[in-house]
Amino acid sequence: MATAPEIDAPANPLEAFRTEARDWLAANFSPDLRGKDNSMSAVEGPNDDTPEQAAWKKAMGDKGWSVPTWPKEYGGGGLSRAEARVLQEEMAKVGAWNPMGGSMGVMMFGPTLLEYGSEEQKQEHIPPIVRGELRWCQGYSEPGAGSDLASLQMFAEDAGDHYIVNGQKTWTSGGQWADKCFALVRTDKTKKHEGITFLLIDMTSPGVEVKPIQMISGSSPFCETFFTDVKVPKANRVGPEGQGWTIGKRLLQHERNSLGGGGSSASRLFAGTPLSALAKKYIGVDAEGRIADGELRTKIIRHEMDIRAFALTLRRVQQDAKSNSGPSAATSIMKNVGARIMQERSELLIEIRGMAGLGWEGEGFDEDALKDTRHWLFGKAVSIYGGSSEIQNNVIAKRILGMLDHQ
Amino acid sequence: MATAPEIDAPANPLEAFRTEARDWLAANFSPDLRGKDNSMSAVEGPNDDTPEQAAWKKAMGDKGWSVPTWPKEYGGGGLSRAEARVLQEEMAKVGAWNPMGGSMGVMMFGPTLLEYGSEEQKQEHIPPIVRGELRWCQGYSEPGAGSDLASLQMFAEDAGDHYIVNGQKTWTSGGQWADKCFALVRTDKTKKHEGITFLLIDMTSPGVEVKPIQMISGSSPFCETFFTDVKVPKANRVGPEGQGWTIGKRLLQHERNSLGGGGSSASRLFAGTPLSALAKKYIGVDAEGRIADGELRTKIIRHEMDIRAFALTLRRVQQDAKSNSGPSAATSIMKNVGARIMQERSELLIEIRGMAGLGWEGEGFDEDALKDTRHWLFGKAVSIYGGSSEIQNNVIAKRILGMLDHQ
Amino acid sequence: MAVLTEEQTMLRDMAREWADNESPVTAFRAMRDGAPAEMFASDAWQAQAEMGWAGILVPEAHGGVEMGFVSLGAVLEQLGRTLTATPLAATSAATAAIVLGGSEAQKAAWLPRIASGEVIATLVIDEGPRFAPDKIAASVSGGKLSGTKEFVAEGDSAGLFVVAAADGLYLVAGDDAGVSRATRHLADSRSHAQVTFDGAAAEKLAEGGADLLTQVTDRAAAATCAEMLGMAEAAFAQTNDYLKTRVQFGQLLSSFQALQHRMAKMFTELELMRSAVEGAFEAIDAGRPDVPQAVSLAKAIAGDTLHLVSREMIQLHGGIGMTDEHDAGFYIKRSRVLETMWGNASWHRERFARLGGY
Amino acid sequence: MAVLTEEQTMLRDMAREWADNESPVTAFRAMRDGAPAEMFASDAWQAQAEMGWAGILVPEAHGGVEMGFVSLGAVLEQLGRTLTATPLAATSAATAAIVLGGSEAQKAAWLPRIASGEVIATLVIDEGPRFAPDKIAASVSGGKLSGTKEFVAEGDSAGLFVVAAADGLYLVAGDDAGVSRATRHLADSRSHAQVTFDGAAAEKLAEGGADLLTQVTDRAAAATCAEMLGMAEAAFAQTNDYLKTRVQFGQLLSSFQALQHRMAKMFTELELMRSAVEGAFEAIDAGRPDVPQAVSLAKAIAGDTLHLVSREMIQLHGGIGMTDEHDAGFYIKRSRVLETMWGNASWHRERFARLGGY
Repeated sequence: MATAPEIDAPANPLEAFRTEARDWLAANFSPDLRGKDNSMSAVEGPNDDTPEQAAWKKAMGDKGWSVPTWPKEYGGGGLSRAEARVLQEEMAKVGAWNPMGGSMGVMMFGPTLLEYGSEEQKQEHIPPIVRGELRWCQGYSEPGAGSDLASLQMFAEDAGDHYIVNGQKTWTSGGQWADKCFALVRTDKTKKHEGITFLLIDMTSPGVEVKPIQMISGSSPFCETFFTDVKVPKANRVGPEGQGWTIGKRLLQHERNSLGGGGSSASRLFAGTPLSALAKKYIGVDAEGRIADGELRTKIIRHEMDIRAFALTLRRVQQDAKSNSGPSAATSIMKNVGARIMQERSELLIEIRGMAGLGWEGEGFDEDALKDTRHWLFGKAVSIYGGSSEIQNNVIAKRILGMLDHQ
Repeated sequence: MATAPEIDAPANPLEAFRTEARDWLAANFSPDLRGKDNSMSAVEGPNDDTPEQAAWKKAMGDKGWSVPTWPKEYGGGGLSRAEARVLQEEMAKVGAWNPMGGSMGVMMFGPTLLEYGSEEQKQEHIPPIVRGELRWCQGYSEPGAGSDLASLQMFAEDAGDHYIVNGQKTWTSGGQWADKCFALVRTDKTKKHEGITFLLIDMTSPGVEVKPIQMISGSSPFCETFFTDVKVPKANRVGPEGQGWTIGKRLLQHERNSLGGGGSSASRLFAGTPLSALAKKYIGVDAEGRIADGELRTKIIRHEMDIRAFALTLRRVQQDAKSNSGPSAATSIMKNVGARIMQERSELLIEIRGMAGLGWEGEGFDEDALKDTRHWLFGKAVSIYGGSSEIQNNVIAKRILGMLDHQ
Repeated sequence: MAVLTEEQTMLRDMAREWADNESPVTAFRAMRDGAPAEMFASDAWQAQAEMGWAGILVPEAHGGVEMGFVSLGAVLEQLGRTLTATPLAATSAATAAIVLGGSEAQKAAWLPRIASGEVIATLVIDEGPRFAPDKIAASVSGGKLSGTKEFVAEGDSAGLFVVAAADGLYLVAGDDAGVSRATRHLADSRSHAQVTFDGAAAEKLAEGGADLLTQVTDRAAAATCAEMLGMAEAAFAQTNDYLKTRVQFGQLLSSFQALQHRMAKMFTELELMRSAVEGAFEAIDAGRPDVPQAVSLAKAIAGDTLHLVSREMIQLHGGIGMTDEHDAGFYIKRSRVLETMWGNASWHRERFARLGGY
Repeated sequence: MAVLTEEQTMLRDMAREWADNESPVTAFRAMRDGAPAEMFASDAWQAQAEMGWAGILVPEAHGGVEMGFVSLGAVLEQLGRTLTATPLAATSAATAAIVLGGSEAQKAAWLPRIASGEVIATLVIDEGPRFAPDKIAASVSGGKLSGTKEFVAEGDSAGLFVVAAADGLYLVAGDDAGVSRATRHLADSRSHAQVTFDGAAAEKLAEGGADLLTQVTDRAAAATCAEMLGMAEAAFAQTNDYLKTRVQFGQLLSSFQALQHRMAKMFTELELMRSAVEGAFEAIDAGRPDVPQAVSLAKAIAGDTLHLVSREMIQLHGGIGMTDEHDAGFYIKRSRVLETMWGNASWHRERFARLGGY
């Protein structure tokens, strides 16, 4: 990757960059914005930026620091990994967030396109992702193709310079707000994996219909998406026909890394009120200052230990990656452990709060507790999407442990 | 089954029988024998009866009360189930035991032969079982046929009026002390289940060699048994050739019932020092009188609850059997739950006693604790033999839950 | 199943049939979507009253059938299977209190109206979000009860409250001027309310002895266990059915051995749960001294098992189980509420050990 | 693996190779069957001393290599894999005590002899069968130590005891006339002894501050965790290998999905265990203030995970794992001893919570 040589030049280049980042943040991130992070709205719903938020977003997009390590030629920040860490540290100090940080384009599609896209496709699609101008959604799962994704049926028929696409996708995150969709489609019904092609579909095309799915948590972040005779130019095919499975799997790796191991999700686990403090508040303590419900206390200890061991494992994975020994075996467990910790935390919150932890809406509940109820339910998806825990265990058994296929 | 009509005749026949049983016990079981139960030696090693123990054994054998519900015509007690329960109660009151109670003949082989044996075979083999004169061992498992028993290879070649048997058995319980062996052998190599035949083999036959297996617990209750050109008369075949699998499976049912659900094993779980008392002794209590190690205390509570739920399930199974609704679904879980309770108890004993719970031999340990160490190790077999926990789970999934074969 | 009398068997079978046909989960969904003020299915409650279920614990002399807890449990289990939303469990808990602790006059005044379905009753103990029968601040002075109670089941519609005050249990009529209610919307879409008593006229339940409160809350917990048993059974059965229809990787999910073993282990826990729950009913009906142990055993195991089954129901259904369109969400939401009510598994394990002296 | 220096990597690789080639499990079996009075493999200990391992914690000035706990852990882990029976862990724990708490004179007197392998040392704390550093009755009066200590690791052969008395840690020479030993045969066939001090000459370790005892027992626990990590790794790997060779129902056991998922979950726990254990070594070498938390995290997770893996090793091997001829029994027996030493999982979870103020 082409890093910026003029930044690497000084004797202590990282400290020079730190000064640069600090100055730039001082000039562009107003202290008033602190605590007003609305970046998740990029994922969870339509944008509703204040003028100040919009200005901050534009500044980050123009600078390319929304994707600090992406190449400058496509609008990225062109920073080294070390510089990107410095930037993150400096942003954390002033409470600045990455307005594009959680988007599908940044997390999943962009990295994949940088690897597999043509020069024209990169020039066309990467800059709007960097600046957060367009939203992407993922057209992978179908009603009959969940864990067994490669059994997907949505068909793209060759019609000369374009394809005619027919079929249905489901679990399309943010489909109702998306401008574009990266989709896996079938171009050959006689092969399973080799019959799959990676297409970019404009969501405003005639024949695209989107229907939000209501979840048990009450929210509707996903959609069913129906495609009827949708025209997709061949220029919007990434890679050759029949190579979509390889590209699509690579994208899933980016997804998995962001779900399980992302630095942000680990730090989120440490954020917020510790369960022990909450338990003391709700349950009280015994004569020795211990949470009065001994069994619950033990569960909280185990949970806290699980978090620490997870964080240490995350560090180990990062060290292994840094020392160029490639992804370690530990990587494979991250998604399952991350999911278990997240779900366990939600269940423990209910056990601590009792009935007050089961509020749905209306009077009589803490706002935090109401959020946690929804989060408890929505969080059950973490062990289902992006490769279920069962699929992860299959992968660990087969790829890491070398156990045979059971068929 | 032919019950004794003269006992059923009085107005309150069970109470009449109770009187009879009590009188007979008073006459035959000396109070001095109390606490000198050596019945397990019938399973675990060579007999070493005192004259008093031998007399008690003879009395029980002559009376047929070693197998109270077996038909009188073969030396059994001929009692009804209700009477057998009364007998058990009366024996418990005076501390009398069944000298033949744990033997393979009584627990497994006898009931099977009563069902499938010819009249001659029953006349020949049942009375010595009743009187405990001969020991039987089980020739089922082979080195390559454990959980997948039907893949057994020991071959019985047809030689006119007899078979010539060659092969190896393993896990032969008490093989070194046994007089006879009931064995599954292959009489047809072209079929799997239908190629299996049930044979009775004299352990004193030329060509039978027995080699005890030392277990991790230090004891050697099992053997490897080698058969080289062993002659077995066809009169010793139970059932037709090729029907051995059906008979052999039936015998395993008797084994499973005695392992998991037997009244004796359930009552054994309630016997002995409760773990809670032992934990108080080793660990002490807090200001409120609770076992000072809170986490261990919770484990003990869970274990005690598991035992109670198991006992209630056992009662439910018995009630279902009594009400003639046949074996309930609950029956299928008994072996696994029984094994888990037994093994959990052993592990908890170690956790309670610490290093004092890991003694192997010699000075410095309670005698009970030393026994418990061996029991801890030997007990790991409970979830392996008689159909491993994994096999039981397969059976539950397929037969009870109707889930498909995974192949 | 425990050994039931012929009468009990008929009752159970009738309840099962009724729940399957007249009150399937779609009825619960309709109630939730309609969100009536009383937060239960009033037509279903009407039908239950007509079938005499509101009088299962009521003595014949007061218009009931006096069939006991084994019978009540058999019915509530069936209702739990389909998530039937009626005030039968709450009313039964309050009824048990009156039967155990009421004077003849109190019984005569209320039990016939309960048995007929005219009055919905409920048991009112907690003043915080966790079960704490030893922390009652509500007090009675000059026959007037004051205090605020939280998360009262069926509190939106109850016509009679059996209320714990510091010195015992009291009857308070729902229409007393000193009673006010505030709905609490919980995840299970059932009725829970904050109920404030501000000098409400209260009549003490003076019979039943010093441990009346414990006897009553144990019966409330047992009734809850019955509902939990039915829910766990249904959640498990639906999951098992789903695995037999869903194909992935060219195979039915039910053919994957890893799932088979999970299901087998869950089935094992379910069987133990049934034994423990039925054991509690039997202990109550037999008047055994170990009712507290039997109930704590049941509630602890029921809590853990339903927790497991309701989680696995979603996990094994995959994405479809995450949608509101599917019923799995209803089961997990209701599960946590019942796990919490009348003492969660930790609470009951703690009591079980204390009763055992360790 | 934690990030190791080049030197540490060499050390680890050398230890791994040595253990595999020179000290496989057959060596442990031979030691057990031979049952020498010292209850360890003296030739292996000799070899270790020659390779300088006894001096890993010893400062260079006193004849050691002073490489720290990350290095020691890397070596002990390799020894744990093959159940190598030598007094390295015990000696290292005692060495840490002298390095942290000894005067210059004490260090000069003992550390060179330890580093050379001449003296086997051991840490002596408990007076009962469970770890209880807060319950020390042994006392010193006029330089003479008296008290009875239980289950002292390598107590049969130790030439130097680092002994906890009520007021601190003391050095007692093994050949002091006031020392007597009684072998305790535990299931793991290793050396454990009751050691009685009857007015034995004792020299206090006066440096290291008020928490010296905690610092030392934490280091002993960390060393134990290293051995546990190696054992868990080897037990898991052997089980995985076995599943790939054993055929039942016409299929390799490794092809059964239920077993695959159990193995995958165990692998997950093993990875977390490695992170926690290595995290403890790093905390010690970095002199971080949270060494107690890091060690309790490691010992608790190591205890639970090794417990699981050692049980599954037997269960998944089936009958063959139950025989003394197979190595599975060695792993489970040693596992329970190490789980118990220096505080079991419950003990460390309790401490972890107290350190966290809850």
